[in-house]
Amino acid sequence: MRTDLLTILVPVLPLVGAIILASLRRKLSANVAGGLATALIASSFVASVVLFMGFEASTGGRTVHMLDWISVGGMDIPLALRIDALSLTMMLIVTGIGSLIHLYSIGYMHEDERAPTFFAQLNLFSFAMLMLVMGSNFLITFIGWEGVGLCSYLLIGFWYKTPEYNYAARKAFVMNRIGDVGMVLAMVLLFERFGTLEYASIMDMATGGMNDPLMIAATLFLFIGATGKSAQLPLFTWLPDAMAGPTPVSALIHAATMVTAGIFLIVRSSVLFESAPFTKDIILWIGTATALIAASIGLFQNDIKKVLAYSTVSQLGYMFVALGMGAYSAAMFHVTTHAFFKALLFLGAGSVIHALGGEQDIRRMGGLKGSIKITFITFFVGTIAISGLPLMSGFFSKDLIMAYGFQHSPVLFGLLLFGALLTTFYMFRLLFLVFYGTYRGKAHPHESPLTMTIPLMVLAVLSVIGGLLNLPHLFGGHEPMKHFLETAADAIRYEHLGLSATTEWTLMGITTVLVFTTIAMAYGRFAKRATLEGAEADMPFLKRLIAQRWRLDELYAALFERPYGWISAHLFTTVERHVMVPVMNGVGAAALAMGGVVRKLQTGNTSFHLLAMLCGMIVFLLITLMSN
Amino acid sequence: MIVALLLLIPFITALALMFLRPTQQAKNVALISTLASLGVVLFAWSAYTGGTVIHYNMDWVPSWGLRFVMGYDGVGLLMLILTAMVFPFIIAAGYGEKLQHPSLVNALLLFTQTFLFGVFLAQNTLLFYIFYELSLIPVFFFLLYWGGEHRRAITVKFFIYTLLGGLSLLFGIIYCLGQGEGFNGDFATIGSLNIPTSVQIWLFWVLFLAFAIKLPIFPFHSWQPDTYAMAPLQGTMVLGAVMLKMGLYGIIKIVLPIVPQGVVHWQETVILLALIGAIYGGIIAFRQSDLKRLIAFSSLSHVGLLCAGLFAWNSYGVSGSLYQAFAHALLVVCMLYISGAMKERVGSSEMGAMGGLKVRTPRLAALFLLVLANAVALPLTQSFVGEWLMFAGLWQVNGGLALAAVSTIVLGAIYMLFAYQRVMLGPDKWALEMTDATTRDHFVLVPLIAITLFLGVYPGPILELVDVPVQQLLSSLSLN
Amino acid sequence: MEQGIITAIRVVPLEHYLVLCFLLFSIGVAGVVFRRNTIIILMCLELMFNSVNLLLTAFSAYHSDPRAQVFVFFIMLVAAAEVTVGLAILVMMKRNVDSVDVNQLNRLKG
Amino acid sequence: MLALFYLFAAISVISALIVVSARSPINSVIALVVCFLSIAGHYVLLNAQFLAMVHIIVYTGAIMVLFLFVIMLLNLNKATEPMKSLGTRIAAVVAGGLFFLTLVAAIRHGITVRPSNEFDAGVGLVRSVGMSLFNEFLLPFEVSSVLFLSAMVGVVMLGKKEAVLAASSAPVEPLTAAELERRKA
Repeated sequence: MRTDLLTILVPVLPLVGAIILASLRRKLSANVAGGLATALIASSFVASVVLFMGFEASTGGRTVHMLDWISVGGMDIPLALRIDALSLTMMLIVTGIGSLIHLYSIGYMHEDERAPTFFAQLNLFSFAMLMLVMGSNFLITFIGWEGVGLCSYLLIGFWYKTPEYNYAARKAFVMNRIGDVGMVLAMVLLFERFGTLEYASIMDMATGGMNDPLMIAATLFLFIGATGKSAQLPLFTWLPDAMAGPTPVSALIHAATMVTAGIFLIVRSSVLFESAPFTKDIILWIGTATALIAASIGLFQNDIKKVLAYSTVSQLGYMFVALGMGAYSAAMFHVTTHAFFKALLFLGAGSVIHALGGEQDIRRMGGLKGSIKITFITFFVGTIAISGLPLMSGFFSKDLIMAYGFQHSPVLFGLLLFGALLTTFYMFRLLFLVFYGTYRGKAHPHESPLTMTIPLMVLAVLSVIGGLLNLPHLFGGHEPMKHFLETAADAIRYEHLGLSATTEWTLMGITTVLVFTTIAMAYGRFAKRATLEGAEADMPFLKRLIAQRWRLDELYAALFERPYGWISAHLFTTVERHVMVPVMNGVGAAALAMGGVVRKLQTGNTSFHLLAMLCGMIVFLLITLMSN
Repeated sequence: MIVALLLLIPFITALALMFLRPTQQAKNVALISTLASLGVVLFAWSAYTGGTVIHYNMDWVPSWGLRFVMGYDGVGLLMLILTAMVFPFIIAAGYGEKLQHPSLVNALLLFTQTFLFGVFLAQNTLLFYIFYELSLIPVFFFLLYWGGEHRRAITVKFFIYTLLGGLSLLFGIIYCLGQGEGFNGDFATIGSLNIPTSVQIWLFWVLFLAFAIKLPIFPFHSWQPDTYAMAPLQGTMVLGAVMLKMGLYGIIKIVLPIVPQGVVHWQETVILLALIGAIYGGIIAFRQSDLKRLIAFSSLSHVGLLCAGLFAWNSYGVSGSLYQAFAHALLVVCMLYISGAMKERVGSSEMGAMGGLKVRTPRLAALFLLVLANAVALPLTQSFVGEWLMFAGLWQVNGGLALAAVSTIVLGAIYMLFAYQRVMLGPDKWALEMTDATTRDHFVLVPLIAITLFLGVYPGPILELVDVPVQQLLSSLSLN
Repeated sequence: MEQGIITAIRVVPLEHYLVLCFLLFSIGVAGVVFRRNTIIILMCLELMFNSVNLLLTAFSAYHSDPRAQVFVFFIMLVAAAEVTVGLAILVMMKRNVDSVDVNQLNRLKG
Repeated sequence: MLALFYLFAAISVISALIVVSARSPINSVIALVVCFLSIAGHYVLLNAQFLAMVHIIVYTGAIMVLFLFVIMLLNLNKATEPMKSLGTRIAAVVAGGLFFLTLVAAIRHGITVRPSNEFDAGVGLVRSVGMSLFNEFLLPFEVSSVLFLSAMVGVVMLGKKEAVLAASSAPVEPLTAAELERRKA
């Protein structure tokens, strides 16, 4: 009973915070609001930790029933939460990193007059995200799924006075919604098939039957949902634009938590995916393509947050590759480590931006390592973590995926390795351009306050040691995370990395050597730079194409946005105005015309009317006569 | 007693307002009257235990065997709750309108309420028809005398078009009355009418046309945008929130029981038309510059979905549709109220003239956002429950149709967010001081939003109400 | 004499009365349509009234039911009222348009 | 007795035809009086003595005199009435004839009337009509007085209105020719 209450408190605390802050947003100061929000999410974290401590993995999991939600006909969907290894993992990430980012935001947002609103929305996001990961059935997850979408919309457009930000917010929401169509259809289909949406029941029933068309359809729809939320091809273009929001938002929503919802969902329904290898193949290749395309774009970005955004998309691609190969625990592992180091990087970037008074263009940075030391060190840690330098958290998680890739096919390994090198290159390019060389900007850099640097330091530590969570046998560990997650998702039990130790060492060796070479290359090109290459117009074609993000935004604009506006306008001016309305007017015109005909009979001549009446009487009499 | 009260409270108040003309107190009197009606309905709800409650059953036209039967079942009660619940807010919305002769305006609104109650209380087809057409009369005068630009032409168009449907319905009803032995149009015996399938196939359209125009379904919708845009705010609210629900109710109470085979025969056609309307309305709404016209097209979109869900004719579809009808009524009132509130402040409902209003009216913006969440059917709002049930119902009919239906959630997001952006967001360009949400705005919007959220989290009370009647209806259909 | 009258009821078949009344009625109807003088039209109306009265009386006599005759009495009352009003209208019409031609009254033209 | 019936019938039909066809309204009125007298004869034949008397008093005595008054008052006794077009007249005659034929055809096939078994020749006497009128139909009888009252008021109003109007526009002038034309148009 006590744990039930605790479970319910985990999502409810941030919700309460959101409601309080939203209603008192004009009375609270930024610091009080931030403190309250942080305290609440931190309490959630504490509750999660308590739950985690008290959790016995062997039981599989518990469902906490809160309320009957939709119950009609044969449908019975309760508002219920599920506590198992998977949701606990996500809860810890969400509340833990969430708390740090809340704390960070106190410093970052203290000058903004709408800080209380910001914290309310941040708390609301935490609530939605917790609902997403804790839901005991698809529909509860969908509550969170849409909730985080809404919060993402609100937070991207937080500075609503700038039209471009609003556009970015709208774009994010709409693209997410396109994915949601898939999600809804998947839920409808699963409900039709299983008569319930409870994860536990579906996973029990779904075993058997390979390549059932219905399952393929359901999993594909789920995957479409995941592509929207987790920014995969073809729906990833919203994520870089989403950097319009305040940086803590980018860190929390668009790096650490929300964007991993798609991966969470697929792991949640891993049993379904196991019975649909076709879908898994599609996931694999879309993940690979996303990882490479996003990484390539990252090479040429000049906005510090945009680089990180494309890096996020690319890393998410890696996670999908893992899912596509059925390496669910590897994906979750990467989700976790990525949450650490990407949150760190974003917060670091935020600290840089804060230090430079809002400057985001790396062409006007440089040489900052002296002036903002803590930021530099932590950012450096983040960079080496994401690049997968040995013994960093990113090293373990990414290598695990690449090892699975090699097992799948060496070509895939090659592609993944190439992607990893690209990652290393653009991350170090970023690092060198921002912190090395000479300062090219005008503002006076100053180190951020303690509320901002503490989260950085904590995250830096986590980025370093995060690998321990799932230390492979090769390094003397026994993959604790994998075994923990097994209790929640059966499919993980069947994951098996069948490579010999030699092969693994060799692969690691190759990777490490190449990564160091890449770093050296990047150092040579960027570390001493005082200026940066010129306009895009001077670049060769391919380079320009990549620098312009493969012109995907333009493509979508030409293919969808503008035609949609055109259709909308013309449906109204042409179809509605010239077809529908005239048809309706036709009814009136017909009535008028008929009236015009009948009107002529109304001569007003009394004797004519009398005669007509007489004729009518005769006719009626005759009819009566005939019918007798 | 309940029936008599529901009909008499608004009717007598309306008469009093009409003859006494208390200009100053008219709105207060009307508000008290609607609140009293709401109280009566809530009492009826609390006392309702299931089945059909008949309050009056007496001879009406003995030579034709017609009887005067008044009462309600779960579905009727839902509609009564809906009507009673939105009317106080509609009256309250009038406090901001500066219309001439407020006592007459409120009298007309209360007359409308009386007849709407009559529609949902009638348990006889002909009685239903009479109230159905009666309810049009006060609205007609309201639109004709208090409407905006081109009110005469648009009102007459609307009237002719709706009456055309009504005529067709009357013909159908009379045809049916002439058919069965001993059939007198009572809802209780309506299912016993055994009309040959070949007849049902054309009779379906005769009966359905009236409701298709009222709702409106796709090719019959073109009266709607102009009328919504032209009508005074309260008129649009009545039309959008309650009057179109009469169409839904009529389909359930009349079309389905009389021509079940016809319904089965035309099911996919109607769903298809409805969904075309839903998508068509959703697409057009995106580029509308007038907020009220946008709401009209969004309503077309929502209603298309409603009708599609209804015509799934399974328990999810019908329950969802009814639930959504309730949600839609609240939603329309909220949206229109906000458009009115914006017009009050900016002076026009053109969105081109707005923008950046959030700076001046942050509370109103927040309320708008909550309404928007309901409009795009975010989970934990009322609309989501309805839409989810409808999607589940439609899937059982046809996967492709379900896909089309689900795609409307994207269209909804596109036009609603764009509208929100055009009205509220963007740089502050307003030199003048503007009042933020007033007490009146709170009085209207906050309770409505609260109901919306409450019923989104806990839809049980409403779903329970419709569950049993819907099951009965569907089981009687499968018997045929 | 009384005896003779009573036998008359028996001697003359009811059909004769029917035909006679129809004939009178039809003449009245034709007259209404035929003439343009409003006063003649009014007279034709009286003729039609009387044909109906006669018919009612005939039925009354054959059925031995005095109530029909009461109705005839009432019809006479109504006819008297109608004639006064009708003639008043006629006078008005003469004053206003200086004619009793019914074709002058075409204000009902749609 | 049958002969008497035929005589009255012939008189009434011929006089009715004269009513319709006479050019001068005075002649029509005279013919109508004759027609009504013959109908009174029919009443006598049917032993409806009360009705016969009332008929003569009300119709011949009151109504027809009223007609005569009006004709004289308005000076209508000249045969100035323009005839209707030939087509209308033919149509009228044909329609009237058709109407008659239809009615006759109706009774040919439809109505069969048998005299009642309990034959009572005294129904038309004042006594029995009076009993019926003042027992069964007392209320309608009383109400009919209201009808008369209202008719009277109506007539007075109709007659008076013009006077009021005339009084308001001080010198009562006859309508000008142009005004007449306008009104006729």
